[in-house]
Amino acid sequence: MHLYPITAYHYLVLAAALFALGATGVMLRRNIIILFMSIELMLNAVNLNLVAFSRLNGHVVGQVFALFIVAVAAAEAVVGLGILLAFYRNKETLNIDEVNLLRG
Amino acid sequence: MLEAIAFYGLAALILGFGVMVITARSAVHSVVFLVLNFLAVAVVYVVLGAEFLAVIQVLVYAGGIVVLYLFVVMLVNQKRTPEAHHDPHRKTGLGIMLASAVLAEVTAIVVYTASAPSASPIPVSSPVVGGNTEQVGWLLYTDYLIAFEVASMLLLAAMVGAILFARRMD
Amino acid sequence: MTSMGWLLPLVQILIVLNAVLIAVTYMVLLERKVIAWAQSRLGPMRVGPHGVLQPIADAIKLLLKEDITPARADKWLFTIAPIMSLVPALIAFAVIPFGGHARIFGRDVPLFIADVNVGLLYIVSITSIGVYGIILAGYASNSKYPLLASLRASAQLISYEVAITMMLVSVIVTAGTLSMVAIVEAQLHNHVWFVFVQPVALVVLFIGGLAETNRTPFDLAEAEQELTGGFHTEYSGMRFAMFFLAEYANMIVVSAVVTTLFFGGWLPPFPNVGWLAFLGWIPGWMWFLVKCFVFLYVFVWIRATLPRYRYDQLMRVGWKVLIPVALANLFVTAILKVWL
Amino acid sequence: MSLFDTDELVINMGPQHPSTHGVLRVVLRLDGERVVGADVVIGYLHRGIEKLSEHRDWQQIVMLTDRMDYVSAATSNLGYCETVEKLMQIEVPRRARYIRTILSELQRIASHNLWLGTHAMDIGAMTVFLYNFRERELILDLFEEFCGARLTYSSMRIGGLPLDIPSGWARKVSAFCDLFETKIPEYEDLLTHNRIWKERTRNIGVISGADAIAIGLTGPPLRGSGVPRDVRKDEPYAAYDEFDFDVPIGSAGDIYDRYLVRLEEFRQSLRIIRQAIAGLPEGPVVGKVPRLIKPPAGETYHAIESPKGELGFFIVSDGRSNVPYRFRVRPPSFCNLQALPRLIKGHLVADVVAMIGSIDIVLGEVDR
Repeated sequence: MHLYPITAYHYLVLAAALFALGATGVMLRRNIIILFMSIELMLNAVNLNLVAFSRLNGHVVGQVFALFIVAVAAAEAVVGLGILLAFYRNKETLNIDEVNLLRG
Repeated sequence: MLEAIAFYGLAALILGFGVMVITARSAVHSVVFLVLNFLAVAVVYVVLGAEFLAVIQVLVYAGGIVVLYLFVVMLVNQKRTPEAHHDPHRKTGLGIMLASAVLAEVTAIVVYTASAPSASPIPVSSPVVGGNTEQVGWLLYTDYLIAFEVASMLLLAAMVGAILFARRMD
Repeated sequence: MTSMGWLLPLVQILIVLNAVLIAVTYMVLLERKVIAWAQSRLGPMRVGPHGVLQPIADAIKLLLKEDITPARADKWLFTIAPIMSLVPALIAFAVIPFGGHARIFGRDVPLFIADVNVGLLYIVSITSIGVYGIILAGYASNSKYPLLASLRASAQLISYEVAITMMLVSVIVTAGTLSMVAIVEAQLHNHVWFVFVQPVALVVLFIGGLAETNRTPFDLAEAEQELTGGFHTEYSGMRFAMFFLAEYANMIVVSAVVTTLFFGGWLPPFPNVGWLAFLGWIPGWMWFLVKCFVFLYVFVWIRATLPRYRYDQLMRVGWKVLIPVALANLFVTAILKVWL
Repeated sequence: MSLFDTDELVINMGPQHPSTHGVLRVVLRLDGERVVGADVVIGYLHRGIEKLSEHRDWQQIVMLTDRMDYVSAATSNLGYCETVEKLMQIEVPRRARYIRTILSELQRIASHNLWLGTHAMDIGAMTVFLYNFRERELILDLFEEFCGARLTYSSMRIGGLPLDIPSGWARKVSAFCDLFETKIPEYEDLLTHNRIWKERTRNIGVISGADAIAIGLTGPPLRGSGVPRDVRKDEPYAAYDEFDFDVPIGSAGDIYDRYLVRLEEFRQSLRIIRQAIAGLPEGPVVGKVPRLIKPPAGETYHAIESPKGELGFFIVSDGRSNVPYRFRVRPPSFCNLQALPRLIKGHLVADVVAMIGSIDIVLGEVDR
């Protein structure tokens, strides 16, 4: 593992770091919207991985997978934000710690 | 050499914007950094020879999904900031530890695999044959046709679901 | 040789950027003059003969004006919003072919910055970024009219993007390529401008273009009479100038895209007709500019003629007229493409 | 926008706003873009003209009436002068009455020009604005030649006119009529059959005839709702009883009908002016007026049809002092403005400016 020349592994490390960032965000922030955005960061890291692998193998299947992830991310964002809005209307807050309806 | 500069520059941008996303105080600022982050990732895709995916990334992610986030951030007119309330049961330190453990683990795997003698790293500059868009399109509509249709159904369901959730109950 | 290989795109970018900025400032003069003529008055006459130096005076004025940031505004967003508006408008020019190849100093120089194989998609995706500038400007101003305007503008941009993109797909299906240069070449090989193949697409695309650039009759996000100016109400000086530049640069982008897709880009009219061959003496980039100019003129002409739509009517036109038409057009195009 | 449960947004339209035609302030409560409530706040241009008039002698008040509806000063002058004449029972010479009619019809065209220009501008058609100002300019030139002023004319006196028309003036007015007749189609080409214009104005701001009467609308807004009320026809003043003209009425009572009514009034005004020019009698322009105007004790109300609607003056004289005891104006702009909150409820923000435009107010007259 050298700094130069750049290999696919460098991209994998970058993706891992991005994923860890996203994970940190999910664990540290309490604003649900920022939480969602952290999840988007993680999905992006996965995409980056897939594209790097696609490059590594010289095949575009990885990119096709990434496209599907984009579609799923869109669905996730839409439903997630819908739930968030419904939640916000009821409790007037976006704090994840107050999402405790199931706790009783 | 040029590629190294591009890579490290972009990596710095991506991680920098990523850090800003999760640390920004205002959610709107977070959204802006998220856009910038996605744009930088799109450039990485171009470097990796995935032009089509890069354009889709900008079009769908940056131009679509994040706009949705921005709308929601602006429309939920927050009366009190979410960070004000602190749950005493929350274990922040554990969170950081977990995240760094994930990072360390993944990095270790990658580095180990890369330095293992069996894995001969293929330089990224090896050319991809043919046009990228045609290949992706071909695969999407042949081998992954069912997955493609399932994805479109998923989007439809998500759309209906979101409208149901967000609609006023009256 | 390698050093020259590096130099060329840089020089091209420099030339295009400067040309676009000058074109934008003179676009403002053109608009003022044409509208003035439509309204039986003279327009700017004082700065230079017939006001030809007016854009320079305007630019100096805007540069020297005090740049005010409202006290309760979000300063960082307030600063970045005009930039996020202008940059996409300018980098969209990267894939627009102003001409084919020209021989300059004995070298074969392409008259476009880049010919990427996703050119058209690139333009669509780049323009979809422009909406951030508008939303953020409205939000950052911390003022009600700009907020209302930016919500209007972003809803408008997002809904018209759908129709535009679908129409672009029709053209892509016809041409069989996403590259801007290849689309022009396809028109050369088919011996026909695509305006004759896809007239519906042209109309929808142009209407969508009017909406995307916030022009009359879809200028309700900037409706001075309703919203006191729109999302840039609180802006002044240079930052206002950036929004202004972005709007006019977007107009030029729309004209250039329409020219490229439907009117053969740099090709002279009917290049295959023998007795019209003398038109080929005029260089291609001249043809391109002339065609662009015609569309810019139409933009201004429409502004001088039409009243403004209302917000819900605009949405209705977008969703209930343009998108179904675009879908039907795409459907028919695809069927014809497969069976013919 | 109704997807999201947003709070009501209160915005202040005015007093400094490009399309409130002066300093009107409308406090709008919005749900998204829809207006759920509106309060009209007036008074930013109040100068106390009515009270002021009780401290000016009778001739000086003419100047104050200029400043009520400042885009239609001649009709205000006419309304005031006729009221005092009625109070004093002064006979105005026929030539003066003819010229007064010509002036007030020219004024009506100028006022409608200004209205059409700004109204179209509010809806986004900017060219109509400049076309209208082009023609209004010609009328201002005519007024300037007659009385030397272009906005606040003070063009009438109690008992007649300050001076006779200059030579050649009547011919110029005829020339203007011929020219203006060719210009009306230009406005119509840009608006009447324009799809966007129709969509913006049809079925917007509908008010039924009965409602219009109940609110007290007068002028084109009333006639647009199909009520054929026109003071010029019903209670003729000046020389209107000697001319042929029609009172255009609408049917739907929406913005579009009010537009059509005013457009037809252009033509009817031209008709009246032409008849008046053709039959302009010779003679003096001032009747027998005492040197010191001191109307006998009593009160009177007299109304004329200003371009905006019924402009009435109620004047009480105590017969002793040389100032009015009580001076009260029934301004059409003010009364028509009452319809605004009722009109805009449930419509969109963009319609608000269209409706303010369609009822044609001048804040100088609303606030006085």
